[in-house]
Amino acid sequence: MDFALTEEQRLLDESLRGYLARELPLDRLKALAKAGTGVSQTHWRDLAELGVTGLLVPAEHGGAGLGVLDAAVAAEALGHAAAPVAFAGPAVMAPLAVVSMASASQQAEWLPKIAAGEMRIAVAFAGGTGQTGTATATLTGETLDGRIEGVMDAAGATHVLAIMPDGKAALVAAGEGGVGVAMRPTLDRTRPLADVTFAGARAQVLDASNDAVAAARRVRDAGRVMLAADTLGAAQAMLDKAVAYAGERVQFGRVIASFQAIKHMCADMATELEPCRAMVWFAAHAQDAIPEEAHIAACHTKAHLAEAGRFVQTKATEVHGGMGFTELMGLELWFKRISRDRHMLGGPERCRHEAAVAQGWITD
Amino acid sequence: MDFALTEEQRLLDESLRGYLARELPLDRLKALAKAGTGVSQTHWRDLAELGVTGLLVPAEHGGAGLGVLDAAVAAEALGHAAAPVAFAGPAVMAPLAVVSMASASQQAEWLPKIAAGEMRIAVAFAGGTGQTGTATATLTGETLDGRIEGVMDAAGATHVLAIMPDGKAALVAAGEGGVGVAMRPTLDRTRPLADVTFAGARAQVLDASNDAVAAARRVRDAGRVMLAADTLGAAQAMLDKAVAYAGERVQFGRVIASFQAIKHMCADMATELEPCRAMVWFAAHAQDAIPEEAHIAACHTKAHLAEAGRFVQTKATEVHGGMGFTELMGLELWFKRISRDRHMLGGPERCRHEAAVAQGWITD
Amino acid sequence: MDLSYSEKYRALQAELAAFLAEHGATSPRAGGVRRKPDARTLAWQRLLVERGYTARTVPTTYGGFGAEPDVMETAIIAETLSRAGVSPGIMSQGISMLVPTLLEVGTEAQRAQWIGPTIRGEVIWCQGYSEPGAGSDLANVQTKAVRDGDDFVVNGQKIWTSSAHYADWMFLLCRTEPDKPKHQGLSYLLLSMKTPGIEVRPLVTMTGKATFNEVFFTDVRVPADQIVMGRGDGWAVANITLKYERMMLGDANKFMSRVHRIARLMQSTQIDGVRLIDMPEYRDRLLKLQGEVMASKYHQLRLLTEQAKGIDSGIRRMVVKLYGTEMGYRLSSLAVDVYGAAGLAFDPHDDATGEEDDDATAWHTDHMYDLGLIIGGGSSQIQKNIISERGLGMPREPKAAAPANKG
Amino acid sequence: MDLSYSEKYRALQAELAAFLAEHGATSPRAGGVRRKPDARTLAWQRLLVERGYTARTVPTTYGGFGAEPDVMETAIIAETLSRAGVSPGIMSQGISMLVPTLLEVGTEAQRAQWIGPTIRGEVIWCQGYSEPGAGSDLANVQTKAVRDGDDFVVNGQKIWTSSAHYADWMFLLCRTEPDKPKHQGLSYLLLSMKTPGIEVRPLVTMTGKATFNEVFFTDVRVPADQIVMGRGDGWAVANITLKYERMMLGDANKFMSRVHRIARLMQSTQIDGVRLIDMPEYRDRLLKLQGEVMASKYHQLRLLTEQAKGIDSGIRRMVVKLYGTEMGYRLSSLAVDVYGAAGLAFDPHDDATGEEDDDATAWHTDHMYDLGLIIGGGSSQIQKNIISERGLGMPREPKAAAPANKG
Repeated sequence: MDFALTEEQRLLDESLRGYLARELPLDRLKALAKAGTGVSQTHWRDLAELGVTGLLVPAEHGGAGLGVLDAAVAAEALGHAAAPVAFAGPAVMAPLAVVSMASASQQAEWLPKIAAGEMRIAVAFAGGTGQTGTATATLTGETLDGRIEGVMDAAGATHVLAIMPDGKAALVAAGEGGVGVAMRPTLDRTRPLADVTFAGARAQVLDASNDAVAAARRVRDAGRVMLAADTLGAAQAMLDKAVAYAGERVQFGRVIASFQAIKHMCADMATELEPCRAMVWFAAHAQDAIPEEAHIAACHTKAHLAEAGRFVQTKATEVHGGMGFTELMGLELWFKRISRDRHMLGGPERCRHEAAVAQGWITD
Repeated sequence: MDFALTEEQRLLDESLRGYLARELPLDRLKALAKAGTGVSQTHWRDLAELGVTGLLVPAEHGGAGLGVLDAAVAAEALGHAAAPVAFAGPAVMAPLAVVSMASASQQAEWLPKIAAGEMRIAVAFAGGTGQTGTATATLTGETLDGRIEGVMDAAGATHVLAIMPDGKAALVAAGEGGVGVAMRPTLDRTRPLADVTFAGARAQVLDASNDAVAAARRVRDAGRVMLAADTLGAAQAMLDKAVAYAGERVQFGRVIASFQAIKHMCADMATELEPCRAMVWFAAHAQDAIPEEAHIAACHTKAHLAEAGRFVQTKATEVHGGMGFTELMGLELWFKRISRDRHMLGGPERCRHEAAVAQGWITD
Repeated sequence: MDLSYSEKYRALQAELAAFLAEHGATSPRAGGVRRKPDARTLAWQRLLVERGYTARTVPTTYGGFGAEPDVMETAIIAETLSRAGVSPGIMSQGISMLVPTLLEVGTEAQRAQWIGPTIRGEVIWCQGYSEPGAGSDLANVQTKAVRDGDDFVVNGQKIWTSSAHYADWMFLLCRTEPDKPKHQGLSYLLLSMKTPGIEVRPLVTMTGKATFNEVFFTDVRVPADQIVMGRGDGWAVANITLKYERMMLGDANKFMSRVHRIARLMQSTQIDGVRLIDMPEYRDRLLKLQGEVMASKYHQLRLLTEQAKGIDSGIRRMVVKLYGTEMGYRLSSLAVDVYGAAGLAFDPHDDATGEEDDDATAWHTDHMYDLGLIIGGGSSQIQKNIISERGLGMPREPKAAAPANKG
Repeated sequence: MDLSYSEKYRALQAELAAFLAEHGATSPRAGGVRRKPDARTLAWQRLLVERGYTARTVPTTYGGFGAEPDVMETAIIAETLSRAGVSPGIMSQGISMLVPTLLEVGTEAQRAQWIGPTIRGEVIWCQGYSEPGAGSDLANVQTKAVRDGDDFVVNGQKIWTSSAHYADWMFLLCRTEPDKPKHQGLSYLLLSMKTPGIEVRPLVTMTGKATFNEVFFTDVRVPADQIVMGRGDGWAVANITLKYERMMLGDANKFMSRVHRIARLMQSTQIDGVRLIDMPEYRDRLLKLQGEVMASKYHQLRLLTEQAKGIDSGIRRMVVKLYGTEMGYRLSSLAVDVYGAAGLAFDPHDDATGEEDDDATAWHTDHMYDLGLIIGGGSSQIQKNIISERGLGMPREPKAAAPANKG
């Protein structure tokens, strides 16, 4: 028994954080956010070179063949840097979906491109995530119709993978006729959402799974764990910044970090966050290693991190005082990232509800 | 428009607090609680002489003919002193029930005795309060059968008034055959609860109201407001004690009241409590003056005070440190009083649920 | 306790109905966008002042309606106007903060000169309080005003100055007595924003809107008689103003309307076919908040009654800002949670354009702005110091022995 | 990350099954009532030590089982014993606090003399730390120990001393160097509770139980070699002990079982015919808490792994007591709310009698005791000071300039 990251995972974390520290200074990040065009092409390419896009792609298809925990380590690092890149969709849910749902030939065709970052697949669920907004689609033969709102990672995506309530999945090319990807202005300007419409779109169907519904749920659960890890990183960053700012800011002739009220706010944040990391690690590990606990862990971790994130995004901003309320320090980018993660793939209330159902406490 | 207590109400408050300060010193209160026999006969007689038992009895029947707000003022004072006496039942719900449900002759017979404190009526609802525990009774002609658990104010009661789901009420003498009043050990040893059983008990039926269900609800709502007022007084007392103790207790070479953490805990309690008083006043006033808002106000006030009470009973004990955890200062008596009030006539969750129904947000 | 509707209140309601029938159509859009009032807004404001539907208790000598304070009347007017969907009039720092301050401590001349134009919306004020080094520690204001002949000469910088980009005048807290202890060295000046030497730079907040500004003063000359009370009295005057600001921030009517907006939203929003109002995980949060809002509403009625009677509300007044801003943030947090993913389509318009934000964007803006309100105007931490020290009589923070550079 | 069940773990499970089949019936009632262990309890304890089901990692030389630290094994043993409903062995301050302290800083002689009898339950210890004037400010301990010949002579008073009324020995924090600064003037002594001059008075808490005591010392002679580390090292030793106490207080397994007990309670409790588990106003509170408990459970596994590897967990360890005790209080608060009115039949039995409390009474007792845990062993306020100062590197509270008598 060893409840810890491996040396490799620590190295992945370090290298990724090192890259982001070098290549995503605050002014760069703020400029990207101001543009509001969403994800950064450069950083995506770099991440592909670093192998981040291929973490979950099996080695025989040109990936690293790693697991969800490795992806969670990356997600936390990206969240800590508020990196303006898609990850949960094209680098996690997409490869997992292809591996578990696609035919051998489809896998052979797509997985290498996913690993290389050439195929950037946004994953869209036709209902059942607990998200508000329209999310319906029907697959007739190889024709896809419907509308799914609030889709992550569609900016710069080459494809959209629509996952049906019955677990069947349909891959459409973003450029194709009958596929409309309408980017919308989004609270988190570093990762805008899209409303996707399908009107008789030609789709490639993924139906190789022998338990499609379970497979689809595993894909969504992995996505939820990534969102939790992203929130963990972003919240940790906000706490770090709050402690640093409090150590500089002087009021009443003292650095405010010397006031018990400020110290206890920071202590409360740390107390809330520290156990979250182990929870995220376990939930991620369970996705690969402990199937019987994977779903409940994913629901609870998504919900718990959303609540911890709400607490930290609030208190860390308060510690920054007026400075935290302006754009000047860019703190708002982390604040909005946490708000966005909270509502993707189901808010905490719905995730807890699912956890209750999964434990047989209630029937849905 | 004048949102304030009248001079008479202030005098009632002062005289009652003055009496309790004189006649219920801490050692006396602790002794009464230790005995655990519940209510104090002496204090009940004194309150009757002070006119507290007749506040709500019409003047023509020998009472003061005052309103629910006056009763709330008294309830807060009793809560502040953790007075070991019954009040919500025999002095509030009982007279209100008799006035609204009993025949003229019954009123003429009972109300003077209620005012004089000779008739001490415990009010027991056969379901519908939101309390846990068994609460069922059936009235056949003048015969009452059933079992109602967790009844307030039954200690020393001369009668029990059982209120049926249909709003009919049945008065039985506590001594009579077929009436079992089993006092049980109770968290709040100053006001123990009883389990009451009726086995073919001879009852006097109150069925003069032309809208019995509404009348019964008004009786219960008034009871809820009394519990809220009692909690307000008890919580205010705990805050007062916490501030006083923090001003005496020295740690790290300073009175702990000079630590920002302690100061802010007390500020949080005060901020929670101050608005509660106006809420209790309004809810009480509405019972007599604003029928259309009376029910919602009673539900919300009972619920809100239960939550505010939980917060204050916790934080005030924390400020007292180890001393608050012992019996030495008697703080536990106020803690337990607040816990008890929370669960009587429906906990906050059920009261809020009723408020939602009353606003047509949901159907029960 | 008397909340009953007397004849006089029924008469007021009838009067309002008639007024709305006659003039309602001329009202500008309700809901205050932060920009200089246009002709329509000014005309409406003048009407309201004339009828006493705003600045009702301001003495007639100063251009007000001169009514006795009556909480019920105020409530009736506010409710009727809002139900009719017309504007309740201009909400500005000048009207809600400077006017009551001048009525309390201004000279006869100052009242005569400023109150009328201010309540009519002809003069817009901004508040020159906070500085980069003087936020929570407001008394640490460093902006200097040096007496030179008949003028004060002002140099320094202010921050968080809302509406400075279109305000006509500013009430300014500055240091005139550098040798005195910090609380006794301040003065409270009134100056025109058109005075040479003033530079205003917009400050964009996390909401994406430039509702605040930095204001820089370089040798700005202010006539010496434009001071409220005397030299060194600035701290006292500023605290009077803040008292009114904090009352304003706790306004319960705003919160009650939020509760009902959220309830409607929960009835119209569904997740996988279930209405959120039918999910107690959401609903019970709203009900908890409704209870808090009710408490603050009746608390406010109590305070207004005490105010009308000239009773010092003490700690009851001190808790209002903390209670209201924390509750407001929880309300807007719930609203954005109810909107959920569908509400993340955040598309703010700058107030200056006058275009309206969609409802979800407005809620997210409120969610962030409410956090700003917790921070600004004396943060929650400062409020708790005030409540515990002035309200509960607990000891002040002992003087720090630790150096400022590193505790 | 490796949570997999290897062969060795399956073997341990089989071994446990066999053990339970053979000896399970001889176990005393599970659930620690606070009184001196009886013969049955001692026999069971000896069995557990022998098999390594308690004190598993204590070296054999000191009477332990000498196993390598293995979190999984510990977890398997705890789960199996609790599922079987047998006692997991004696939970005492001696075993969970003094033994690891002696292993860390005790002399060879002290380990040899005390660890064996302590883990076998033959010697019961109590903790002499808090004093009326030294609660949160533990370093302010005033109980004096003056060297006189080969003895220390102890005079003073302790409070909050649990199990002092039946303990055999005490580990005592006292002042031996009155001239040194307060943190350097303390020593950590071991003394027999049978020593003349010790008086124990029970202290009844709000739970109605006398689980704590006041202990008075009058010229109590303690041989000078019964000191852990040296004179003036008391503060260091005490903090080592507290480290283990705070780990113990955050034990997540206890909380997880509470979650399931409450879930069962919600399934069996009804209000007006509706099960509480079907009322999300209650259920969602439980689910929120289950999430917190899960976080603390995996956090604990991480800490145990780090402990086994000799890694200093730093802030991760510091948050455990605060997180655990606050969460525990919320759990018992929910439980008493679920019981509601029916649960107010509070009828506590004194632990000494060994009679069991009914479940509702047990929850109310926990609810109050949990509040005691928030207060004791370094209150939540003290924990936050530790976390912010030692964990986050924030400045210490500046020295007070205010006098003690009135801030």
